[in-house]
Amino acid sequence: MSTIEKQLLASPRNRSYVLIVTAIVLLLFLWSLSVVSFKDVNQSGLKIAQNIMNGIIHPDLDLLLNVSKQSVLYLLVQTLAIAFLGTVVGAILSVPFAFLAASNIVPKPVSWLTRLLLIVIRTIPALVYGLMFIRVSGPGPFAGVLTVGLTSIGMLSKLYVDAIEELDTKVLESMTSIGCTTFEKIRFGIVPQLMSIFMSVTIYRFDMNMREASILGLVGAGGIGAPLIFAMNGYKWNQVGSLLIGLVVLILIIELISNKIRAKLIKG
Amino acid sequence: GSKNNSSENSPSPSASAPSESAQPAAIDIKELKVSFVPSKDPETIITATDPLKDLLKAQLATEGYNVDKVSIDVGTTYEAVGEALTAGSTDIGFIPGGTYALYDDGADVILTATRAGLSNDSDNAKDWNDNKPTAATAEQANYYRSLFIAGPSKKGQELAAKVNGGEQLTWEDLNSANWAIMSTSSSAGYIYPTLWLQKNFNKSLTDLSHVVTSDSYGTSFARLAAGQADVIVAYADARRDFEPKWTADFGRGQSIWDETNVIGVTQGIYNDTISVSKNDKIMTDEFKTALQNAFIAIAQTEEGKKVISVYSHEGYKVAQSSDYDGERQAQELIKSMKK
Amino acid sequence: MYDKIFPPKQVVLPSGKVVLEKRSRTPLILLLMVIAIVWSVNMTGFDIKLLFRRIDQFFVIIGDMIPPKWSYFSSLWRALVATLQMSLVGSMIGALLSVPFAVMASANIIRNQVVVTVFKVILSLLRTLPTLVTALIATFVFGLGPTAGVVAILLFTISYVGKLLYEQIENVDMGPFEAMESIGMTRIQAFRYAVLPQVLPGFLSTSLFCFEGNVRYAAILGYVGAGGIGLLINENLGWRDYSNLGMIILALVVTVYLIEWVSEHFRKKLI
Amino acid sequence: MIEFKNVEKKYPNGTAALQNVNLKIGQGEFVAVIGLSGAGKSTLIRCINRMHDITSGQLMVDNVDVTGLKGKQIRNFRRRIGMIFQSFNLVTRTTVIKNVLVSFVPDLPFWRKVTGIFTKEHKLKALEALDKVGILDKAFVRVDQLSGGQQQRVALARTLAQNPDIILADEPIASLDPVTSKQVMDDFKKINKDMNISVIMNIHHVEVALEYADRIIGIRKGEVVFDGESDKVTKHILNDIYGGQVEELKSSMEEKSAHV
Amino acid sequence: MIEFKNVEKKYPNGTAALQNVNLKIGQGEFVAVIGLSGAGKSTLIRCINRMHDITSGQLMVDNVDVTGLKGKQIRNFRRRIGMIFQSFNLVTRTTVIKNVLVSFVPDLPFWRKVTGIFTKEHKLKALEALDKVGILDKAFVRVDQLSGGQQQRVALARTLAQNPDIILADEPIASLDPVTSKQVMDDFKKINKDMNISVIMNIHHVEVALEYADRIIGIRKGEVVFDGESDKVTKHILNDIYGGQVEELKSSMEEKSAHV
Ligand SMILES: Nc1ncnc2c1ncn2[C@@H]1O[C@H](COP(=O)(O)OP(=O)(O)OP(=O)(O)O)[C@@H](O)[C@H]1O
Ligand SMILES: Nc1ncnc2c1ncn2[C@@H]1O[C@H](COP(=O)(O)OP(=O)(O)OP(=O)(O)O)[C@@H](O)[C@H]1O
Ligand SMILES: [Mg+2]
Ligand SMILES: [Mg+2]
Repeated sequence: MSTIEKQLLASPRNRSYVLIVTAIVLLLFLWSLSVVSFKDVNQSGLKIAQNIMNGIIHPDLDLLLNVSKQSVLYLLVQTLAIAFLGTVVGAILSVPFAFLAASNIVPKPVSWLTRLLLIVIRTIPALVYGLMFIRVSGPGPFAGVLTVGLTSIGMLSKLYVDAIEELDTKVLESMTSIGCTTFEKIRFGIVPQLMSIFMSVTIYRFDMNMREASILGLVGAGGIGAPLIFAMNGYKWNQVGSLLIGLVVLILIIELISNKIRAKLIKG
Repeated sequence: GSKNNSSENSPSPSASAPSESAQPAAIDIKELKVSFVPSKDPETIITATDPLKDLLKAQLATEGYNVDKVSIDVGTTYEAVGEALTAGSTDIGFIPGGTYALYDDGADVILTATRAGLSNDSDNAKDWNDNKPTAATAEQANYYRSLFIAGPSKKGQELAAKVNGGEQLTWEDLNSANWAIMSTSSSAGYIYPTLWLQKNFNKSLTDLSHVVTSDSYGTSFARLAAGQADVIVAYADARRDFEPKWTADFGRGQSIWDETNVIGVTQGIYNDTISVSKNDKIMTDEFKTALQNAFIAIAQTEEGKKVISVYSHEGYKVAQSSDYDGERQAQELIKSMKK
Repeated sequence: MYDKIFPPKQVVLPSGKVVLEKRSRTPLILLLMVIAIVWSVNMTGFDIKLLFRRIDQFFVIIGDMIPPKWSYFSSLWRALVATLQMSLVGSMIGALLSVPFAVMASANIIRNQVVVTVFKVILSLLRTLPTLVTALIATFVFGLGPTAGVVAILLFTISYVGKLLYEQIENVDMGPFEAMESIGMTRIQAFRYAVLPQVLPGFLSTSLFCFEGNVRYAAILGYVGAGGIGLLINENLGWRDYSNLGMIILALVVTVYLIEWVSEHFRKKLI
Repeated sequence: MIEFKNVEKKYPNGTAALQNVNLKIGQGEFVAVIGLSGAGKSTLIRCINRMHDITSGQLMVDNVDVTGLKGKQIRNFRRRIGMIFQSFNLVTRTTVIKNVLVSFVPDLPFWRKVTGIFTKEHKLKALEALDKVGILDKAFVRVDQLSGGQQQRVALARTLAQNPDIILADEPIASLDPVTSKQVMDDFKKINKDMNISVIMNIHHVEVALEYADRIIGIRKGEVVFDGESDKVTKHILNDIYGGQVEELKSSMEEKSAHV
Repeated sequence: MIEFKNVEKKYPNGTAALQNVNLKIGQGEFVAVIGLSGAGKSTLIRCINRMHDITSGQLMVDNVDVTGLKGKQIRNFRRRIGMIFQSFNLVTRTTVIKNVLVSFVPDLPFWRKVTGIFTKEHKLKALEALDKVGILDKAFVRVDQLSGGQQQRVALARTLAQNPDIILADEPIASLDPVTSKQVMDDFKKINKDMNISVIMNIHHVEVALEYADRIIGIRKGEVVFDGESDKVTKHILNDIYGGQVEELKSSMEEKSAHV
């Protein structure tokens, strides 16, 4: 019994640490909570919010179903193309960043610098990227593709880095023993390990990019975004509703397919 | 997709110009990029601009230019088109006067839009309230005004009563109200109201204690209706645009004309411009003239009227850079106040 | 299906043994990818030559941002703090609320498939609703200012963290869960003691990533009057005041870096 | 006492995993269940604590019909029965003691359940359990730093802390090396003898079963084909249980002994 | 033939892992290296194919001084020596055959290296290698769907495809269960006999070593303390190799046999 009690006393004491951290987090939370107030909730505001919701759930179906070159369907498909190509661009750009940021591949300072650069890249708002690319290509879907590409880098490279840092390097040892060069080790030891995770992450990001289409509208970068914003500004919520329905249906289909593919990639 | 950017193709007399009877050798232009910014609430969300492509091609052809392709983009921010014009990545931009003035290092104004004038054009607020509702007239105007509109809230009514009673508003009156304004680059929603405050009280919009920025005039009116705002600033015919929504969506019992009053009127604001890029090799003086003629002509056809009505334009007038000196001064003033 | 259209290839070894090699799907996938890319390039007018020819234009605005206008910091820090507060509250509440959503959407914890599907669709819908729309609606419900921003962020956080969390939960080793059930726990208790410890590090890391993302996202919320630093960004974009914008971005970068540094510290402690 | 009366278990997909099972297992027995893979050993064991429901027949534990139990009753009933798994099923990310403390969770007041803060008393009990299986010194080590044998002992301690009357073990040594297996089996034996806890164990290693268990139950295709004392198991009986495959088994046994 | 002449290996941190090693291993021998943990077994093996560099002495393979080799020479030299690891070291996310095909990578023209498209001939060779270790039917299955024993066989096939003269194996059965261990050891034996490939293997299981290897090398604290035929290994010798810890070893051996 005494050894047991001794052992109990020997239990690592981190309670004060946990308490302090909890206290700090709670204080931060309470301090931040001061921005929240409900005194502005009023009846007429609620009424308008209700009308907005009402408009959204009573979509203008004519708008959705009309087929012409400028119809919602066309713009949805254009959004799909922008998101797809943007994701491809982002994925390609993210790979070198990810390898340069992985602490198990490159020296510490390099990975630190790359990480910093990545923070800068993902901190610049999409709006600003939109403007930058509009200087290059003019307003339109091309600028949208580039903007989507650049804004995807932040998340893609972070998740890529996670995958790279979990690499099983024992394989490399056995390839060394076969007599492989560094290039061969990367091509046959690392790439096969990463391929499916990278693909799955990229597909996830594609799904997210579809959802960010409304932001592209802010900079005139093509797709469904501009009509969405116009409809919002004009308080035509039934039009917003119909655009959203189109977007939601498309996104749900994509999500369904992408979940299937991702599951297959991960589980083999 | 466009394989070549127009700005890189200097106009060249085409060797195999279609010999249209009495025309001089036509000039070929590969692509013309037109960018729109609807400065007001757009009529429809579907960018019904497709017909404009053919109209523009046809009109330019009569001016002696063969345009292979016209592409049209619609942005929702002024900056996007402004930057594109300065960079030369778009050729023609439909932008407000304020935006033109801000980006005039890279853009040239060629036309000003004209729109239906209103039945009120006084710069005395009381006149607007006495002559309700405001209606459109047959006359064309190349400027519009911005109004300070007081809403149905208690404070709003109080201010309106003062104005209609012929009293002068004091700074304290204005400062005690809740305001909804537009973003800083909006002419009707920020710049001209600031000028007005500057002139009358030597103050700016940012000196007000309770002021919020709206993303759109619709939001401003919704807040006015909800009582979240007592006073908003908006272009003069905004109340006409939101008349149906006021009772339907914003849930008010009475019409917008009964419930809102004008408590201030700004000076005239030049209408939207059609501007072209300076950093664009195809923009020769001749081509600019051709564009001016083409747009004016388009605005006179039935089909053309329909297209430009989407942006509440009804016609175009040739404009000079100096028309916008007032705008430039206003911007200078506001910039200097910000510092 | 695929194997029926392309029957497996027979490989005959010298010893006479026969192996069936399934046809690789890689060529088909590559083909589909190429088709999709070509189609999107046509659709969007993507033009790599133009990009390289005019890429200098991309850096014009960056050039204007440098050097940032240092003195502008005095007018932006309040908005930055407000943005941080907004994101912190929204992310924390959102992350906590995402847990029940994620649990209800996990097929391995909840046995009723209808409930699982309904919650998955709810999370998906939440993610589709543009934050701008939710934020705008929130400004009417909660009045102007940060509260509306908090609500918009909160909804987005629920959907984003919720989705990643239920994926983690569904991939968790269910052995301990079974053991807890055999001890006589309810499924919720078993979740608390067998699954939660396994997903906690991942959950914290996604939540912190989301918090950091929300700080940046809050920048856009200014557009609909939800307060914070977004208003300043819009204003300076409107005035072409890129050196001020540079200062804002610099301040954001430093903030995000600090958040990442702190979160990395605690994540390491936890794993 | 556990009593199977004409128990039958069909899986939803139609597999009849148990048929016609009649058994009586007294308190304190050490029973080994042997049989081919897929014979129904796991199913048998899992029916006892209602991890699976039987489709017909009756299953009595201490004269209570288990089939009729519901919700909270099942959970209370399970508290009396410990279960050990082939793959240990521990939460590897936390410490050993936390894994053991889990057994007390169902008795805790709500706030403790949520926060996971345990009383000193419970901690002492958990440490005692760890002491019984001889890994007291590892109490505050993270489970993923332990070897397989040590992990199985943590699982054992978790079950002991539950203070069960019956321990069900589903191939507890299958993923252990021979030396550790022996230690773990010794632990089982000790617990069975010292604390009079019934042990019902599925096991693939016939020799180990014969050595440790008092009683052997042989299952073939869901039916009990042998039930008797370990000493009475002959090659002939094994042949019957393993359905003619005993030759293979024998040679594999020989291989193994050749091997060690 | 492998020849160690006065080989010494010091790790950068000062640990003298090998001292005074003198050995001659002829082509086609099956040598088991035994010794306590930390004795230097892995180091010894890894010096042979230059995964580690020796610090002094000479190491000759087929009368070539290995110490002098550089860059491409080392890689070519390594192609002749297969290596098998305790943890298999396979790319688990791809198919079995792709793992085997990796052995041909260094011989490929550049474009094939980049695209990863192999010739039919290479594929046949890989399949043959898989056939030799008896898992031809798993050729197009993903490695992570195989059991440990099967994975070790894939590693073996990968090494065979390399067509080596020598196979170095660092505790190839440590993470396998007894039955699978036996199969893998049989494979080694077969390859050794049929193809006259030298096998040098580190191994912890003394009994297995004695059963399969022709020759035993005992290492203690970096020095070779025994070198001779397996039959000549006595308890006394083991005692020497395992530095007085043989009592423990013995009891553990007894436990094991009691056990199976
Ligand atoms: N969840 C299930 N659904 C359907 N059939 C099942 C399920 N679990 C087991 N079975 C089937 O029931 C039969 C008995 O399975 P059980 O797991 O009890 O065998 P076992 O004797 O434990 O085998 P092993 O030694 O391989 O663990 C087998 O035919 C099996 O395929
Ligand atoms: N990379 C290294 N750096 C420094 N010392 C090392 C290194 N690798 C091994 N050692 C040391 O060298 C000695 C021999 O190690 P080695 O790995 O060869 O032993 P071993 O006989 O294979 O042991 P085990 O049976 O545990 O694998 C040990 O004392 C070890 O601590
Ligand atoms: Mg089983
Ligand atoms: Mg070793």
